[in-house]
Amino acid sequence: MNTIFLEFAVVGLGIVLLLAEAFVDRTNKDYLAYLGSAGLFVILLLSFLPIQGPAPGSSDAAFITSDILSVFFTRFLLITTIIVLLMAPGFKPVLARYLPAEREGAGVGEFTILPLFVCAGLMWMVSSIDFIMIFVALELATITLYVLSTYLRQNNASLEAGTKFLILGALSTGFFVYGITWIFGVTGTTNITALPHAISLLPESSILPLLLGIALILVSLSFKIGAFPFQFWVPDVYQGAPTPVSAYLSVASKAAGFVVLLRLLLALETVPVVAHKLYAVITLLAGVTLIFGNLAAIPQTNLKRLLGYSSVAHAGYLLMGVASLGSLMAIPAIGLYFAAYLAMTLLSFVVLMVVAEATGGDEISRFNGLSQRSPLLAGAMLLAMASLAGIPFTAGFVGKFMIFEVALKQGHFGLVAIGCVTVAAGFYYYFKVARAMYWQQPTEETAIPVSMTVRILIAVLGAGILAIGIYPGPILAALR
Amino acid sequence: MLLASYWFFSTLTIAFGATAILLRNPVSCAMSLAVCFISLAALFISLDATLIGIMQILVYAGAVMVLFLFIIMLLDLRMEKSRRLNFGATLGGGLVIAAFLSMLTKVILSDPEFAKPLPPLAASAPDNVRMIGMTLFHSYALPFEAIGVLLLSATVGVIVLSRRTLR
Amino acid sequence: MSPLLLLILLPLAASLLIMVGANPRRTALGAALLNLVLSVLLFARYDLHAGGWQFVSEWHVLPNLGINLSLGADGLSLTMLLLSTLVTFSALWIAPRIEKREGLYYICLLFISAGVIGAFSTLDVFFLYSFHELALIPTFILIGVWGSGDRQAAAWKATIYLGAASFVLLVGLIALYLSLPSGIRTFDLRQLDQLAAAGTFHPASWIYLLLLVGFGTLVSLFPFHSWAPPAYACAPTPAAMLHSGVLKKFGLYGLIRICLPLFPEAMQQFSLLLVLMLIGNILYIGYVTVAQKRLDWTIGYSSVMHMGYIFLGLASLTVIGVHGAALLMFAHGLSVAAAFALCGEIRRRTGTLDYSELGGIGKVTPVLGLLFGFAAMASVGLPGFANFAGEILVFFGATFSSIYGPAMILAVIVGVWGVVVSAIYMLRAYRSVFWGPIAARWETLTDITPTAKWSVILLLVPLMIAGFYPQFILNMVGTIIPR
Amino acid sequence: MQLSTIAWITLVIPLIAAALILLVTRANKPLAAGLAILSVLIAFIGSWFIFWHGVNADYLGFDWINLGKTFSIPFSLLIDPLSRTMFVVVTTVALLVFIYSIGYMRDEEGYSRYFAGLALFLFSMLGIVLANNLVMMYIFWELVGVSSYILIGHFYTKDSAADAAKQAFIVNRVGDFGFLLGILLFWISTGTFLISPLNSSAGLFVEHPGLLALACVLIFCGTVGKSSQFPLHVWLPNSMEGPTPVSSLLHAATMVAAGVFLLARIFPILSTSPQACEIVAWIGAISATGAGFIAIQQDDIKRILAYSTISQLGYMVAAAGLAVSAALPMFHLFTHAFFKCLLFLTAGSVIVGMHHEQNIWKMGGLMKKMPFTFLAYCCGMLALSGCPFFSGHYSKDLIMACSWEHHRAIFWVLVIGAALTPFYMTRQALVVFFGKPRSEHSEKAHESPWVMVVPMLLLAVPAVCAGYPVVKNFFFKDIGSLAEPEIPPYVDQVFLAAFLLGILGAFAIYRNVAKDPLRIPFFAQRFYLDDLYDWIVRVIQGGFARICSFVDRWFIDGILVRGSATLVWSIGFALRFLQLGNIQAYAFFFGAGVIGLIYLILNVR
Amino acid sequence: MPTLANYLLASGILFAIGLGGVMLRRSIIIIFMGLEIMLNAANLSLIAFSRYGLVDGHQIFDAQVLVFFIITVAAAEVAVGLAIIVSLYRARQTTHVEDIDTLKF
Repeated sequence: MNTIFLEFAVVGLGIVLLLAEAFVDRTNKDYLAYLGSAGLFVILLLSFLPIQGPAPGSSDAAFITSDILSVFFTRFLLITTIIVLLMAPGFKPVLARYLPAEREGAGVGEFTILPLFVCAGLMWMVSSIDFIMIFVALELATITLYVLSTYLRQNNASLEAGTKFLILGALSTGFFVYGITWIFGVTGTTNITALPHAISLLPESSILPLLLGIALILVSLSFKIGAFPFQFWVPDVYQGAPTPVSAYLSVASKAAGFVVLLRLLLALETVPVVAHKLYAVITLLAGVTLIFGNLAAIPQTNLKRLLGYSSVAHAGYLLMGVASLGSLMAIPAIGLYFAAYLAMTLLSFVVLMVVAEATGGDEISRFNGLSQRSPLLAGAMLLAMASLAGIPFTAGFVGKFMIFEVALKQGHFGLVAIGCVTVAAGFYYYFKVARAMYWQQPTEETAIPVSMTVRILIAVLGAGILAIGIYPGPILAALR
Repeated sequence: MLLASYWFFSTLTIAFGATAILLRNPVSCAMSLAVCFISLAALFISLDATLIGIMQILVYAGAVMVLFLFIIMLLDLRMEKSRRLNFGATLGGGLVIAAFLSMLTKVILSDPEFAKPLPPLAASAPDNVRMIGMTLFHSYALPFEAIGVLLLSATVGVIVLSRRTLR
Repeated sequence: MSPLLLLILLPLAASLLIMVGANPRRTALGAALLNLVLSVLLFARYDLHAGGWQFVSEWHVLPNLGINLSLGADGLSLTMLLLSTLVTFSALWIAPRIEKREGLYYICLLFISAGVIGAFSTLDVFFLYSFHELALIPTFILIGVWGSGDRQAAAWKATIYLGAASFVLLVGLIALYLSLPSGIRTFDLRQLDQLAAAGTFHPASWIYLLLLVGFGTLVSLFPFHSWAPPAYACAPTPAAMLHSGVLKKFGLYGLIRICLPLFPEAMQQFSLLLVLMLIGNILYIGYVTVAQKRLDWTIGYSSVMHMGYIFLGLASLTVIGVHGAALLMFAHGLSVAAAFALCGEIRRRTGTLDYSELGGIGKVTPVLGLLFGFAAMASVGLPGFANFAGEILVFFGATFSSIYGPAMILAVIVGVWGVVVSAIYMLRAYRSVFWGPIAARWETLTDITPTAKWSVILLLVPLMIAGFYPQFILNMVGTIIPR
Repeated sequence: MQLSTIAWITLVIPLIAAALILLVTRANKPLAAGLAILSVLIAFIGSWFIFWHGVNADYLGFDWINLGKTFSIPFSLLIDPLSRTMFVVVTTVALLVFIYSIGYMRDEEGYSRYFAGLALFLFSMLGIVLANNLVMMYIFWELVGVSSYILIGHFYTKDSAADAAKQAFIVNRVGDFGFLLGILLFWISTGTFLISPLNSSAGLFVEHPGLLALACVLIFCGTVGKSSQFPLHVWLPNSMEGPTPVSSLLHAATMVAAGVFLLARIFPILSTSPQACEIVAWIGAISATGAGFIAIQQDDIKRILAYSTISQLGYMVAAAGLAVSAALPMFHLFTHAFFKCLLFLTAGSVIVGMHHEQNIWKMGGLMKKMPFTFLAYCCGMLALSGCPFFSGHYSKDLIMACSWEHHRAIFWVLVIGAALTPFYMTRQALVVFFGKPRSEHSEKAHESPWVMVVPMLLLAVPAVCAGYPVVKNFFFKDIGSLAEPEIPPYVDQVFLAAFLLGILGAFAIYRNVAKDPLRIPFFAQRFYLDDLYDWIVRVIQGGFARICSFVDRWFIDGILVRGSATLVWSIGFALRFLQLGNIQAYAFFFGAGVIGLIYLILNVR
Repeated sequence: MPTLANYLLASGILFAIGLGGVMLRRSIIIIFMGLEIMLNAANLSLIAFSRYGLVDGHQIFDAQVLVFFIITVAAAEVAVGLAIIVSLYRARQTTHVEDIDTLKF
């Protein structure tokens, strides 16, 4: 099967659901979420059929590839989207509160459907090998995400988050475009796979402009993945955006950014003059990102914001892996880390969403005594936090283990040392949540109701964390 | 001739670009921006990118600028309140811009390739519009389709965001 | 099914049952008892003549990374397993009535138990590490929720400290793994040992330092000890018992398993460093213990101090010393668990452990006093308890290696003096709590309950058996030596 | 039954009794006492049986620790003349003390605990006596320490008793510090700690006399602690807080005797090191005389006896230091065991009669009220003082003679001690038994029950005649030479003169006085040594501990641990203020980041 | 004849002006204008590259297609962006960046 079919299937699903939303007269829009995730699930299953890239020589072949990286992350994005879609029904009350709706359920449908387009964009992004395609796919995802972040338009935080995301995102787009321009100007191509050859033909003097282009691309990718000093939007947007959108941002859009970064690096690896400069810079980025993300997270009191900082921190660990690309295991390690990251981050966002709805806020103090109000939610959150902190037998641990392994193998001793300090910091801020849930007394004793969808989500994600933590083999194998 | 047009339009572009971000009245800004974009279109055309130049005028100077002006009017934005000038920020911003420009200049001047004169177009220069069309619909079919999705998604988004009440 | 896997899974299964609503105490106790019986059986069934790893079973996890869940036990692991199940059962048995969230309490304890059992029964360094970390969160919860005193600060400190240290350890282990030639990289202890024995594997000595700091912190090696006393003092009794009695031995176990065979040169090279650190443990911490004014802190610090002896045995790098260290691990585990158990009993009765407030309660709680006397004397290193046998072996081992340098001579002298120091603080503790005139408000104290009594006796009896006839442990430990 | 079996049974039976009493018969007083006495009776019979057989053997028991060829610690019994003699002394004295205890402890609390402790004590002592190696000896040595701790602290609700027990244990441990180091040093130098090979290993030290001396002195530290020699003697007087039979057992045949026995055990190797012997002799002499001086100013009936014990132990240690024969100190130990035990039993009898009043100045005129006690006391007192025809005279005389022969300075120091002993004993006798009753209790005093009197009278016999040549030859002929050295006759006369001087001086000063006419604070305050030690413990050790604690709390935990945590936290706290919330600030940082990144990429390496 | 460097410099200055607008102006609308200037600056470079980097005397039309895409995307971005600004204004009656800094630290 042609890989392009998958993306178009997602787009088609989105259009079908849009039509359904428009023409089916139901106030309860939950069915859209279930339909959407069921459709995505089917697409996910389809992705396990034998997949070829576009036929060589066809026009698409210049843009799209179906290597293991793209296949892996396509599935990754599909799974993320399924879970985010399933979060939507739980988020209905918040939407109802902050949308100027004429009748019940207004706006819920679009909120459920737009992620599908984001998904399609990100899927294109992870399989494209051409800057132009990447640009278009990236903008498809990003612009839709601007909308989703601002979705609660009567909520100041959401508006603020959307505005910040918009301005900074557009700024980053500017740099991206400018970077493509320079690379194109120097090499005459926008195709990543063609880059090494094109560079090899370049005279010595043209390296500087090329490097400028690469630096600008790196800027915008750093923005996308939330690496210091381009991470500033991350905590603010995560805190303000609707919870499922924050979850989506932190998992899917970060992953897509990393895939592009990986592709660029893998292509340039054969060009030593560029590659070693890039590695040096990425090593540095990894170090400062680790420090900023982890240390600045320490004093946080708002869980959503904390997860934003944590997302920056994990970008740091992932960058550690990227900086170690020289090792054969680096890409499997990064993939594993992402798989882990998906499970643990989404699980914490799911629990956060339920608890925030039940207690009226997403500060850590709202979690006080959660273990007495809902042992299930508390246990799930504890598992997620343990995994984020990197406790063995959870996915987060094997992820960190592999990352540290490849980093050590590549001799990044400084990064590893920073990693140790920041892991300790991580223990502190993740365990702050555990403390609230288990040590503190709840302000009210009533049990928190948990819907069946959420229960299933928790069960699946929790099982995922443990499964990856105990038996990570298949995921590593998928990327080798 | 080309040199003169280069100097004229580029000066115009830069000057109006600068006024667009320096003036206090949003409407003046928007108008300056429109002039900036139009002169940019002229630059495009002088570089033999006729279609793009025309699109630039249509889409940018036309649609986009109208949208800007429309919003400025809609929101009734007046003169930016003359808040206290943040000296530190201005200085910092200026420094960043200066550094950026200096590095850019260094890069541009470092490559002798960039100093070469304008090469002549082949005698049988194909039709600009036709070639872009060919490229776009033949080679770039996939991005083009993706852009279609982008526009759809943006449309939905804009509707959701700007309807007074949702149905 | 592998008996060792069963040993690990039983507590986990029990905690699952508790999660779905089984009676927490009975389920937990049942699982612990089964485990105890099972480990005694394994201990007895181990074939001493054959030696080596027995009850081996293996599941592939990441075979091409050399990571497999392989379980197996030799004499040393079985000894530690016996210790773990003994202390677990005793700790669960002595646990007081919990009013709220009883299930969580027992689940946490069972997780700690499963973790240590797993750590002691795996043949894979990766899982060795992983199982140990299983205790981190339960400890955090136990101390924070059911602890006493400044429990939150203590829980924080212990968790962060141990978490950070274990990452240092992890880095060391990965570095060790990477220093193998690619292609035969493995985390399997058996293969590592073979490589080391063949003399083809010489990891860099800085890796040893990482491991020493990592393992050392888990064992509260000076100066990485300051998490331990507050954590033990503040932890609820069963947690303190499990943590100080069993979990802490993990670091030593790791040193014996990994550093001794793989880093003989490095251990030689940095022996001065280790000796200085362990002198800090014995002498300096010994005197810090003397200055303590509360019973729980005294025992907490004393447990830190006694680690110095075990390190001395390891640092001696002699067969005698390592035997002594292993025996001492077993002995200290039992004795400190008993001490914390009784300490908890006292706190439950009086609400205080301050020496200035206590005194003379031996008059009204004679059995408690007697048992505490046994525990105290064990900790002091009195003959008849396994602690003495271990210490004396350690001294002989260290003396044997003292011909290599003055540092070891100093260590021996300090070590022997430490025996005096431990007598000073332990007898002072005993005298301040149980002896002297009794204050009027303690006249009505009740003596120890039969449950608590028997759970402490359960710890003391093996301790004394091993004290009278240490050979049955030493024979087991001896199976690790053939190299 | 084989002899080895008998020896093992004899050794273990008190332990079994102790365990049974502890586990089974806590509530049943007669059964507890019965078990204890039965065990000691068996031990008594067994020891005499073995002694009678006169075998010399090394009964291999089992390897307590066995690490293959490299190392093993055996548990075996060494039966030789020395241990055989000591064996019977210990069991005999113990039997009498056990029986006496029935009466003495009748109304006390913790009756069963007391007998369990006694049995454990006996077990430990027998272990020391029979051990064939130093490690085994050390093991029982420690057990003796803990048994004494239990017994001295018997009245643990009294602060003084609790403190005394603690002090006894810790001071003993200080001595054991040296003992263990000595064992280790011997082991590393000779490769063995078995007594017989060790004693014949002198040849290994020919090149290193200093090492030998050091090892011997370290072992001797054990003796200093256990036998309460200067400077570790302070615990012994304080240990009088225990029940009097305990003191009697402690001071006669067990505990303190163990130290001297240890010296006798390693005598062959010790005697090859002149330097070590010199130190041993001087420590002994100093203790002998110093304790005598302190004793003359004590008011507590038991404390006087305690200091006299230190003094007499000093004689034995000094005798060992003379390097003449292992029998020399053992002989004095032998006679001393009987008369000192007797003296304590009589003191106990007096104390019971006086309703636990121990100050001699509250007594007086007890001769008539407690005639049997007085009679027994006289025997003990005269024997201790060295009165001719009493046992003490013979052993002490022999020591004096040997010291004259081998070490003149020690001789003169011991002579002073020899004068002090009769002085303070006579003082005690005069104040306690003569004159008028000086308190209500002494007026109402009464003779003790038969169960106490009979052991006293039985002990009086050996106290008188244990020194006679017949007895001496019977018990000591195999241990070593006890021949009187060739000395001028005036040496004996000096010794006798010292004895007379002591007695007459005491008569002159203490006849019919109501309170002490002598006031020598320096002696009364025990040379201020107790205060000095108190100061050392409180200020030096306590200070050091507090400094360590301070460092641990504020430097290691405060600065290093919490400090670095706080540092990280503060960095995080500061870093988050980069997150200003203002879009323009973000854009500025973004721009700056771009500049930085471009700069880096263009210029890195 | 203007060289490629001339065009690149002009485009660079324009880009810097746009960046300056984003960094220095406080009105979100103007900031947005700055962003548009940046995109256009990139377009200028692209066109210049396409004109100067002839292949067989033909312009490289890929670059012009990219410009086409950029213009389209920019239009969509402006639409969405202005919609967001309108929503913001409706809710907060402000378009000043200094008024929207509640999410911080």
